[in-house]
Amino acid sequence: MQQRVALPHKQINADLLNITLKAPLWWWITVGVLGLFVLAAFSSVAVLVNKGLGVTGLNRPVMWGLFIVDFIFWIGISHAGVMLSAILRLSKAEWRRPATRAAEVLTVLSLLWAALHPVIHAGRLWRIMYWAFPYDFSRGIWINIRSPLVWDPSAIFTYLTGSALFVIVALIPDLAVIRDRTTGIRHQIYSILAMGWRGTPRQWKLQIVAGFLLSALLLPVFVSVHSIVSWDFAVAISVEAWHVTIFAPYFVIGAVHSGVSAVVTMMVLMRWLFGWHAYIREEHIDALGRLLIVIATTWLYFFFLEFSFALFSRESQEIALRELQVFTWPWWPLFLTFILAGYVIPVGLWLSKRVRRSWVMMFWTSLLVNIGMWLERLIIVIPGLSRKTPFSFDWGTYHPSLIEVTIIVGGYAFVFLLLLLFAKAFPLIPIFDIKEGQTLSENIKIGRRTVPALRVEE
Amino acid sequence: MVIEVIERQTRKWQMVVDVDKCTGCQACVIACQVENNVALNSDEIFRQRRATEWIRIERYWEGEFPNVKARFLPVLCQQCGNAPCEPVCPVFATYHNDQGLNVQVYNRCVGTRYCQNNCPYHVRFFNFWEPVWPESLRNHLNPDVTVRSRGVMEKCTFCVQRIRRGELDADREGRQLKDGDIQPACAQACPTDALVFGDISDSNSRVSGFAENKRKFHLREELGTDTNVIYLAKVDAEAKDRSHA
Amino acid sequence: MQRQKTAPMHDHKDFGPDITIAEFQKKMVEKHTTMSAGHLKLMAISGFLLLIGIIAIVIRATTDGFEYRAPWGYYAATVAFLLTAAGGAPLIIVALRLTHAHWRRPFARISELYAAVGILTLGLFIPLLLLVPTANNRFTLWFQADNGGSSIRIPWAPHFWITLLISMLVVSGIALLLVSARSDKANLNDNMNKPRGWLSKGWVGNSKQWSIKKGGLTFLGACYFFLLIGTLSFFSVDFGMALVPGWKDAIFPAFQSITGLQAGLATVIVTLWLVRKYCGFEDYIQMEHFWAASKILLALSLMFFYFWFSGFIIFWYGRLPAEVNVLNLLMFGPYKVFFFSAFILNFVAPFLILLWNSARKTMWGPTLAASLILIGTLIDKIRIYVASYSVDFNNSPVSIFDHKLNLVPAFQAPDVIDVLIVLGCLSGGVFMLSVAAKLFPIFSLWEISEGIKIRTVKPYLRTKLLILGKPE
Amino acid sequence: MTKMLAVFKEEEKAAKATEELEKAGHTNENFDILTGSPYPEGAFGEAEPKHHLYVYPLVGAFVGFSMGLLLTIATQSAWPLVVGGKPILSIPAMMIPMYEGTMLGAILFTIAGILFESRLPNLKGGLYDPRITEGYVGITIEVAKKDAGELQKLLEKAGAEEVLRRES
Repeated sequence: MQQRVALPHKQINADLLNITLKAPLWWWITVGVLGLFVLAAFSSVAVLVNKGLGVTGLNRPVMWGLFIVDFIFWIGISHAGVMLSAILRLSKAEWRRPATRAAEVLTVLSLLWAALHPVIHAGRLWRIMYWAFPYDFSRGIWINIRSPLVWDPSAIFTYLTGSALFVIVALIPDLAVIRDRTTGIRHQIYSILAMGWRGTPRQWKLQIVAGFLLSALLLPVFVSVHSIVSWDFAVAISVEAWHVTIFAPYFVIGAVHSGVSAVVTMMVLMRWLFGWHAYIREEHIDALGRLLIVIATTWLYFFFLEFSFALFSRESQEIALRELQVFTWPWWPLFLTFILAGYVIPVGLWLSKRVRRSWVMMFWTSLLVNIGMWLERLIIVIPGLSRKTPFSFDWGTYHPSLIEVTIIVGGYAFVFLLLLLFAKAFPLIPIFDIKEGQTLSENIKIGRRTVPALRVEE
Repeated sequence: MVIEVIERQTRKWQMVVDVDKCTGCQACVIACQVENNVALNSDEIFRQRRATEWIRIERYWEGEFPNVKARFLPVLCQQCGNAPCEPVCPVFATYHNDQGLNVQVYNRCVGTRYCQNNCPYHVRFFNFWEPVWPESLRNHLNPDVTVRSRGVMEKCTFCVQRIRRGELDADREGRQLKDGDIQPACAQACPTDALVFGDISDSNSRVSGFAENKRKFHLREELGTDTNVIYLAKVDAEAKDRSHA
Repeated sequence: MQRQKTAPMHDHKDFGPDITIAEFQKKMVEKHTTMSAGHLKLMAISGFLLLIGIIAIVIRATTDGFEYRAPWGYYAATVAFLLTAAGGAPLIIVALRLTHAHWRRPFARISELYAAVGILTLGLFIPLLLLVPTANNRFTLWFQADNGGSSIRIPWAPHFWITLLISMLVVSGIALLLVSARSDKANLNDNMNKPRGWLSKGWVGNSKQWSIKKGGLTFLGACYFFLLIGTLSFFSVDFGMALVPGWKDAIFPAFQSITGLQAGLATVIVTLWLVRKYCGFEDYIQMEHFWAASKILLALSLMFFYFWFSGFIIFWYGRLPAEVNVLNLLMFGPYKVFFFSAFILNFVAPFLILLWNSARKTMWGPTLAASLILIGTLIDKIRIYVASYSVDFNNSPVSIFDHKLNLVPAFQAPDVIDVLIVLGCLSGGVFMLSVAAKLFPIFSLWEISEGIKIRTVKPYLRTKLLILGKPE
Repeated sequence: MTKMLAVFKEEEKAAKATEELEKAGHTNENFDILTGSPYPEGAFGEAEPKHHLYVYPLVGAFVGFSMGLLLTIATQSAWPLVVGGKPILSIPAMMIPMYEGTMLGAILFTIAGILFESRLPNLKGGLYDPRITEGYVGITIEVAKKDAGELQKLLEKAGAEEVLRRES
């Protein structure tokens, strides 16, 4: 809280709307480039639909490949938003203010992309609606509630709807700000979007209450989503490596780990690209860094449980699997990278305050974490399948095809593109939240030192 | 929901696989391929590890070089009583019918491939490509069996078409179904009679004869899947029960 | 906007009585010098019960010996409960200090004092060691087997290591208490113009000492945290799960750790309420403290359900014979009454109470929920440990080396000795606490005075607002 | 009647002005504050807004739960198919969609509640000034035509930058 500076509201508006009101050249260029990647990805999807899943590297026994790995990864990223904004709102943490909306938006967009994975990788995706919705009314046969693949869509749908509405509600006051700064057709549009917001005490109070209420409602949903994703694997008795009770919390905390890191990456980028130095300050990533140490260590605990209980009863295929994961080429370098990048290196560095307050370091370490967590999912899904049965006759392996890789890579471009578009349309930092933060900030003198303080109502 | 249900007495089909008799000749594999319109497995398909064999012979080597023994284990869908593949299907594409068969309904399948992941015996097959037959083979397809399209799962059905045909014939001739009337292609083709098929609920059928056999074992009993395929262990000294391999 | 309903504006907000450091110190001094009769009575009664408990343990040992585990189920459950509830208590203040929660201050010493109970727990833990076989060739986290598994041998596993773990836990807890209480002892001794004791000798309170003290608290807190999680995890596996063949449940240790946090917070809340009621600190313990704690208690109660369900759904869906038998043993078999009541007391009831802000914003609400949780935790431990100890009795068909539990033994009813043991050990905990409360001030002076320093009420435009300093 | 909107640059002046208004006999029910960012409750002596937002999620949760219950039971019993020997109505599995339904209901109702309780969308508009989102504080008040003049003086004396009027 040391470097808090008081800014006039006029300037806050100007700074935080700099992209929205007038996009610079680099923005258009980046959007164009990303667009090409997305185009490539979606044309590969078209090929896949046209030719069939043969074009992927999937085979027996590895029936689920990169798409599922990436699906888990993006669901994980999507856990950043609610985790941060909800928990920080509920705990009234001051440093949440610049982080919340970026995180929530990241949630929504990555969830959008994540939800496409299972659809793309289904055998007959033109009939997928039968799966996501109650189907085949004529015969009276509906979906199978007992299947985890039905729990999944229900959870993701709830989470997507909830978090999207969460973002929209928090946007209304800022839409009013844009409305007052624009003219002509854009003014018309934003006036409609702002729904005639005036900023009466009543409306503000409801904004605040809504923040708490929706956070409290979304937290249990966010926990449930990744748990259910994990149960897609954990209920499968045939894949020894997956049938582990720890999976739900293990996946959730892993998701939070990668998600919060993604938010750090994003905040650093926002600071660099949009030049919001006065709003995203070192104290913020410092706090995020400290939070990450706790999260990562909890994750390590669950990882320890997962791994050690795999060996607890020493089934032959478990041992075969762990040998594959830890000692066999090409898995052992991946496993090593996963451990180093996912925990050892970042957490080791975050322990020093200088790293936590250095933008460059935080950028790279947070990226490292996500590389590690992506590998974690890879190492859970694919070796687990290729050492499925104890019958060595049916052991297999898997090499992703170019089509798969293109789609995966395009996915990242897709989410980043959506983020940039969002930044063009709406402010990525909640303007009114920053202003409120300034209103509530105070100082009190203790002896000769002035301590930064906070106005609180209860 | 007006669907006419054919009245039939419920039977429980089982198959006995005598590992001791199996010579690994693969006749069953071919017979199954022909009977059930299973797509042709070209070298390319094999190289892609996507071969479709509703019944396969797993070959294991036992012992060290000079005195090395080949072990054959025919594996087909075990028609589990508590099939792990069934509950995970979101669209009821596979379920349990009243004759203890684990049925696959092709036109419901959307191809999530979860059933294959959750199959402990690894006997479910996914159509990665649209199956094609050379022109010359077009007329050899079995009219009683659906030709599966791309993107659906398929698996051994205990030749359900033969079961139905047998039952209908028996009904038409107004007689009881006798043991051996119904023979899946694999059992029919097996030269050493290692595969025996029948109705376990009929106490004097051949399969019931093996019910108390002391060589009897199930694949991966520890999963409690309550399979309907019974294996009879090899008799010679070194032979080990594969399920504890 | 004119249509909106409005309520009379309350222009004077209540921020509680504003208290000065001086009078708080005065109160502490008089509390600390005079030993109330109630306190004495408590010590006497709980001490007596503890004695009876110990006698009961001796009887148990002499009559049943240590050959079979079945007779010791309730004893193990009690030890587990002490480890969970009393062991979890000091963790609360560690966590709150980590998050700089401004409402932590009255909780501080009360939760630290529970470190003293650790000594008793350590003592009670010793007999359990005689009941557990070595880890060789059976399914434990120590991976010692000849069949396929690793052939490395960890010497004296698990006995030595788990003992080491618990002793280190107790030591770090005590250290935490001493480091935190040092300045207060100095302060009180000076105010009571008594000579400094060994603990407070040399405390002058210069900035160096303060920084050392704060650093030490952080370090010891971290140690305590890791040690507690480790202890609860390994204890629940080596003294529970690993004794039931076929029970392989990776979430169980984590589940036990969560109950540790939940029961720990519950313990602290109940104690705070009692202190407020019987030691007359009404001004210093406000509703806001219970309110803030209640939110975390609610979250932890939800976690209880989450962790239980995450484990349960896997077993229910998997339905491997081994899993089904374990479910029957622990939940839906002979102990279903215990399981369901624990489930209600640990999750349903607290959830239904704490769901309502109006209930959270009182003192009785959180306290009621907390006391229910404490009872629930005890019952939960009973159903887990009595059940898992009951598989091993005279000519039992179950061997600890089996891969699958092939018999679900009947319900183990507690006999008089068991009741006395449970009663004795629990009141033993109370005894340790009351002794500790005599030796150390039950509020951490330095933290509360710090709190008073950084807390003022200032007018803002037309209203009054509370100003909280954030020095960290 | 005359609607008025007085815009103040400094919040202190606005707060003063509200006191003046109360002195002049306008209770805090019939004037309203417009600000560009949330202020602590009662900063302008405004009436504490009363709302029933906490009811909505409860209702929503109940609705969602019953929908979930209905859906799960109905879909499973519509055509009972045995899969994996699991019971047709298997509660642990049903709990999950039911839970999601509950939460979805709660969230949707809460959103509806927020919009309704904060009277959005606000179609009839009313006097407004873009400066309010620049940190200015606005006071809207409605008086009879004849008092409008002196009220405007009062507001300007209290330090209003500008007083907008709309007759109706």
